[in-house]
Amino acid sequence: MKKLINDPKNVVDEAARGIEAAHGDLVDVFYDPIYIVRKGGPVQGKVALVSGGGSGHEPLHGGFVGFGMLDAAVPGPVFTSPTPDPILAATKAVDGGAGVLHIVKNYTGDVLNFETAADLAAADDIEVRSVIINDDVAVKDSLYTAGRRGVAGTVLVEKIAGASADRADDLDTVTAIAQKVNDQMRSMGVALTPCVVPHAGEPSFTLADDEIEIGIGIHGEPGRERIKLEPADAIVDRLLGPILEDLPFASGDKVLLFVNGMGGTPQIELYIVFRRAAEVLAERGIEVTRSLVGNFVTSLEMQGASITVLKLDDELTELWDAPVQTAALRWGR
Amino acid sequence: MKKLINDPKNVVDEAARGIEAAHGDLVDVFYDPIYIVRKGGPVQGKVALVSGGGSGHEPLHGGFVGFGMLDAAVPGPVFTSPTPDPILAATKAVDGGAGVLHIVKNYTGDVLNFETAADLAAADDIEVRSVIINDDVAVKDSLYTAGRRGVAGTVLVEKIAGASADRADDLDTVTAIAQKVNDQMRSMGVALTPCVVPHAGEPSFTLADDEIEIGIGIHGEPGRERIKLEPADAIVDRLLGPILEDLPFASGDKVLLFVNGMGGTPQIELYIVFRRAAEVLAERGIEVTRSLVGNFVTSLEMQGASITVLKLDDELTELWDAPVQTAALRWGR
Amino acid sequence: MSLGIDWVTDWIRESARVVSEHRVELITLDREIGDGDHGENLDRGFSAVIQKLDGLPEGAVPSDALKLVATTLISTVGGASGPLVGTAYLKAAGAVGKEERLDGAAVVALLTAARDGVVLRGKAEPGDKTMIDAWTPAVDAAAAALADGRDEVGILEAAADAAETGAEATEPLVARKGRASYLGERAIGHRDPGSQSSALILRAAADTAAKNAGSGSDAAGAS
Amino acid sequence: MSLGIDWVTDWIRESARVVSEHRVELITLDREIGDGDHGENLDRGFSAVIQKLDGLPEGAVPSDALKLVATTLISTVGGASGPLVGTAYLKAAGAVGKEERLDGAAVVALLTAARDGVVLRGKAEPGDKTMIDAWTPAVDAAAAALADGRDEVGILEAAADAAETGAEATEPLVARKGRASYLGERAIGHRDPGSQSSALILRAAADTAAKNAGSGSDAAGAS
Ligand SMILES: Nc1ncnc2c1ncn2[C@@H]1O[C@H](COP(=O)(O)OP(=O)(O)O)[C@@H](O)[C@H]1O
Ligand SMILES: Nc1ncnc2c1ncn2[C@@H]1O[C@H](COP(=O)(O)OP(=O)(O)O)[C@@H](O)[C@H]1O
Ligand SMILES: [Mg+2]
Ligand SMILES: [Mg+2]
Ligand SMILES: [Mg+2]
Ligand SMILES: [Mg+2]
Repeated sequence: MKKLINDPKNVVDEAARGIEAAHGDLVDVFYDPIYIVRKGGPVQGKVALVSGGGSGHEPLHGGFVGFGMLDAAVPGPVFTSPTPDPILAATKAVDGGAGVLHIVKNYTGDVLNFETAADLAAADDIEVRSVIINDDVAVKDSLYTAGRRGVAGTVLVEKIAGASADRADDLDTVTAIAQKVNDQMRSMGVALTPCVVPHAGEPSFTLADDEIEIGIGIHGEPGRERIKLEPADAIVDRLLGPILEDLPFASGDKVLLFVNGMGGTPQIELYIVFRRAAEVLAERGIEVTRSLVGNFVTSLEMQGASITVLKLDDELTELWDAPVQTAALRWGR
Repeated sequence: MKKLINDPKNVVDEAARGIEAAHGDLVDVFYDPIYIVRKGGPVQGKVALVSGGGSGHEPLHGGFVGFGMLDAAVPGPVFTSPTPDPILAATKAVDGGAGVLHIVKNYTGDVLNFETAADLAAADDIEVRSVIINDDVAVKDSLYTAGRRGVAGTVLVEKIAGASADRADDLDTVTAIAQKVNDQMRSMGVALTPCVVPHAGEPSFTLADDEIEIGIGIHGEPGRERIKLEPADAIVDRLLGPILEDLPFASGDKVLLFVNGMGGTPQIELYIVFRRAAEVLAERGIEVTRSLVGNFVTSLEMQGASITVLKLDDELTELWDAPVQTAALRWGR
Repeated sequence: MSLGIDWVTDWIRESARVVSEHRVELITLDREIGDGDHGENLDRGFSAVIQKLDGLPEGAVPSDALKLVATTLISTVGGASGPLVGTAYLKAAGAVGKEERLDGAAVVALLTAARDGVVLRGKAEPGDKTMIDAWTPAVDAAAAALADGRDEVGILEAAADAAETGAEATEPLVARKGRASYLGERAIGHRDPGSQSSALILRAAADTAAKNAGSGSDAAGAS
Repeated sequence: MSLGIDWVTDWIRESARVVSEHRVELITLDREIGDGDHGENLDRGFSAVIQKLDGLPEGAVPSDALKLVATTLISTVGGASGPLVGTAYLKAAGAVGKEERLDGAAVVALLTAARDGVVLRGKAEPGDKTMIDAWTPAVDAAAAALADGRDEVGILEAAADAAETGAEATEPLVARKGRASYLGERAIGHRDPGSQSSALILRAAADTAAKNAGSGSDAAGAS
C-alpha cells in the first residue's frame, strides 16, 4: 500500500485538520467527535442540511459545506458510516430552529446510524427529516437487496436542497425538493482498478489486467458484471443504457449530465466519457442543459467513473444555478 | 494499459469535444488544429493570455480558460508540446489589439514551439511577450541542465496574470506580474506511482512497491532521488525544505500554499499533506493567507502530489481574490 | 452454578481479544463481499470498550457491563455492525434486568434478546446471509440445551457450536441484506463476515463461562 | 554520379518507414530518460510528411522536398524534436539552393546546415547527450569522406556509421539539455532517443543513396 498518509488510524483526523487549515474561511472543524460545520454558526430560521458517511469519498461531504449547500458534514472512518454521536453533535450545532434535513446515502450502516442520531435529536426537540439517496441503477431495488445505493448523485441533492434551504424554504419544502432530486436522477459507475482502504492495506477487490467492473459501488462493492476492457464509448453505452431506461428519460427532457471521477481517473478521460454521453443523449433527443465533470464523489484512488443524469425542470435548474460557496463547488459568489 | 479511452490517437480531440459539450457556456473549441478560446471572442483592448503544452495535465490548461484567467489554451498531444500552428492560430484568435502574453512552461519543446509561434505572430503584427514558468526546485537551475521545469505553479501565474489582464492592465504590466508570480513561487513534487501515456501503453517509469520518487516532474521525469516510502509528514518535509530555502521564504512572509494532486491521489491524502505543510510554515513564522488544494496540474493517473508556495503581497493577493470563471477555478461570479 | 459479573467482563475482554486476533480475517471476509472494514470496525469498538471497562463501578451487575458495551459500540463502531451489535448488547442488558447472577434461563433470555435486537434494527431474516444466520441457530441451540437441562456452560457451548455452523452455512447463500446483497450470485461461496464475528463472540462467551465455572471464581457468590 | 530528387523522396520515405518500425524502441528509450513520446512524435510527423509527399509538383528539386519535410515536421511533431528536426530540414533545404543534383560537396553542405540548424534552435554542444551527438560526428565524418574523395554514397555511409557510433556514445553521458538533463547521474547508461532517431534517419539516407546509385535511377539525369 502506497499512500500519502502517516498512520491509517489518523487519516480522517489529519485530513480534517487539513480542511480546517485550507478552508478556515468557509468552515469550522470540530474534533472528538469529528464534524465540519459552515463558518458562522447556525443560521437562525434556516433549515440546516447535514450529510455524512464514510470517508474516502472526498470532496464529499466536507468539501460541500458552505453557503448554498451543506451546514454540516460528518465524516466517518474510511468507508465506514459515522456513529450517531458526531451526527447528533453536528445536528445540534447547526440547528437554527427551522429543523434539520439529514441527507443519507442508502447503506445499512449510514441509515442505521443517522436513524439513531435523528431519534436522539428528536428527544432534544430538534425536528429532523431524512432523505435517503439511492440513485445507483446498478443494484436491483427489490425486497431481495438492501436497496439501491446512494452514489454520485448525492452531490446534486446537496447542491439543490442546499439552495432551497438558503432561499429560506421551510423543512417540508427542502425535504420535498431533496426527495424530488433523488427521484429524478439515476447513476451508474465503472471501475478500472480497485482502491485500497488504508486500514485494510490491500486492494478492496481484484481485477485482471483486462477486466473492468460495470456497476461498481463507491466503496468498491462489485456491480453488475465483470467484463473485458472495452473502448470508452462502449463502456459509456453500458452505463447510460440502464440509466436512461430506468426513470425513463424521454426525448424532450432537459437534463443535468454529471460525469464523476472515482478519484484515480485522469480528467482527460472524464471528458472523453462526457463527450460520448452527451452524444448519446443528443441522439435520443434529450437536451443537456447543465453539466458537471470532475472528481466529486470518489472512492479513494479507484480508477473509473460514473454517469449521473438528473431530469431538470425550471425550479431545479434555478436552484442548481443559485450561488454556492464551498471548497469543492463554487459559483456566483 | 487500462483507460477510459477509445483510440490513443483520438484522446486529445475527443477530450476537447467533451470540454466543448460540458463547458460550451464558457469556451469555444476549435479543431484542426485544436485550441480552446474564451467564449465571446477577443476582448478589444484587453491583453490576451495564451497558454498550452502537452495534454495529460488537465484541468491545465483548458480548464482555466474564461473570465479572469486565460483567453486561450493550446493542448498538444499527451505530454508533447503543441506545434506552432495551433499556438499561432490561438494567438491570432484572441488578440484584442493590446498584445498577447504566452505563458510557457520551461520545457525545451514548449519553449521552442511557442517561440516559433511568437515569431510568426510578430510577422502578423501581433505583439507577443512570453513568460517562462520554472518553479520546480527539484531540478538544478544551471548551465548544465535545461533549467528548472514549469510545474504546478503555472496555475497561479495563469490566475493572477489573468486577473491583471481582466482589470485592463497593459501588456508590460501583465507580463511583469506574471514574471513576478513566477519569481516568487517555488514547487516540488513526489510520485508514488507512475503514469501511463496512452500512445506508449506502458508506465512511464517503474517504482518498486516501497519506493517513491522525490522531485518528480509532471511528465513522470525522474526527480532528485528515489527513496523508500515514508510517512506523509516526512515526505512533506522533504518537499518543503528545498522550497523554503530556495527563495528563501522568511518569517513574517504571507504566502499562498498550494497542494496539488498529480491526478491519481485521493483528495483525503492531499489534505493530510496540506495539514503538515501548513504546520511547518506556521513553525517558521510564515503565514498562510491563501490556499488551494486539489488536482489542478496533473500527470494523468500518477499518484503523488506537489507543494507550491507563493509569496504574496497586497497586489498579488488582490489579483488572486479577483473574480474568476473557468471550468476548474471559479469564484466571485 | 450460575454466571455473574466476572463472567460478563471476562467475556467482554475475551471478545475484544479474539476480535483483535481475527481482525485481518474479518477484514478479508468483508473485502470479498463487502467493503473490507468489518474487522477494523469491531476492533475499534471493542478496544474502546476495554478502555472503559475498568471504570465499571464496584458492585456492577451484568446488565451494567452489557449496557456499557452497547453504548460504547454504538458510539465507536459505525457502519452497519455498530448499531446492530450495539443494539444486541442493549437488548441483552434489558433482558437480564438487575440480576446479579445469570442462570441458564437468563442466559437464554440474554441471547434471545440480543438476536431480537439485531432483527429489530436490521430487519434481516434467517438465510439473508447476515449475522442473524449465526445468532438464530445459536439462540435455538441454547434454548434446546436449556430444555435438555444443560448448565450455563453447556448452553453457551451449544450456542457457540451452532453459531459456528451457522456462519459456515452462510457460504452458499445469496445475500439479501447489507452490502453483500449488491453482489447477487457472486456472494455465493463467501462467508458473511458478521456471522463469523458473531460466532467468535459467542465462542468467547462459552470459553469464559467454562473458565469461570472451572476456576470457581464465580462460585463465591453463587446461589 | 550525384543524387537528385528521387533520392531525396526515397530517403524521406525510408525515414518514415524506419521511424515507424523503430517507434516502440524510440518510445522506450525516451521513457527511460525522457517522457516516452519520441517515437510517437516522429512517427506522427513522418506519417504526415508521407501524406503530403505525393503533392510535390512535377519538376520539384531537392530543396522543395526538404522544405516540405521541414514545414510538415514543424507543424505536426511538437515537443522538442519537432522544431529541432524541422529546423534541420529547413536549413538543409536552404543549403542546397535550387540545385537539381547534389554532388558530394552539396551532400556535406546539406548535412552541415542541418546540424547547424539544430544547434541554432537548441543550443546544445557535443557531449550534452542530444541528437547533436549523432549529427556532429556524422557531419565530421562526411567532410572527411569528401576530402578522401569518396562519392555521395560513401559520404552518407560514413555519416551514418559515425551517427550510429555517436548515438551509442551518448550512453555513458550525463545530459545537459532536454528532459534527460533533469536526471543528473541517472541518465548514465541510457542512450539518447534523439541521437538514435538521427542515426536511423542518416542510415536511411545512406541506404537509399546506395539503392539510387545502384539502380541507376538517378543516372538518367546525371551530370
Ligand atoms: N440488515 C442487516 N441485518 C443484520 N446484519 C446485517 C445487516 N446488514 C449488514 N449486516 C451485517 O453486518 C456485517 C457488515 O458489518 P460492517 O462491515 O462492520 O459494516 P458495513 O457493511 O457498514 O461496512 C455483515 O457481514 C452482516 O453480517
Ligand atoms: N536543446 C536540445 N538540442 C538538441 N537536441 C535536443 C535538445 N533538447 C532535446 N533534444 C533532443 O530531443 C529528444 C527528445 O525529443 P522528444 O521526445 O520528441 O521531445 P520531448 O523531449 O519534448 O518529449 C532528445 O532525445 C534529444 O536528442
Ligand atoms: Mg463499511
Ligand atoms: Mg514530450
Ligand atoms: Mg464492511
Ligand atoms: Mg519525449
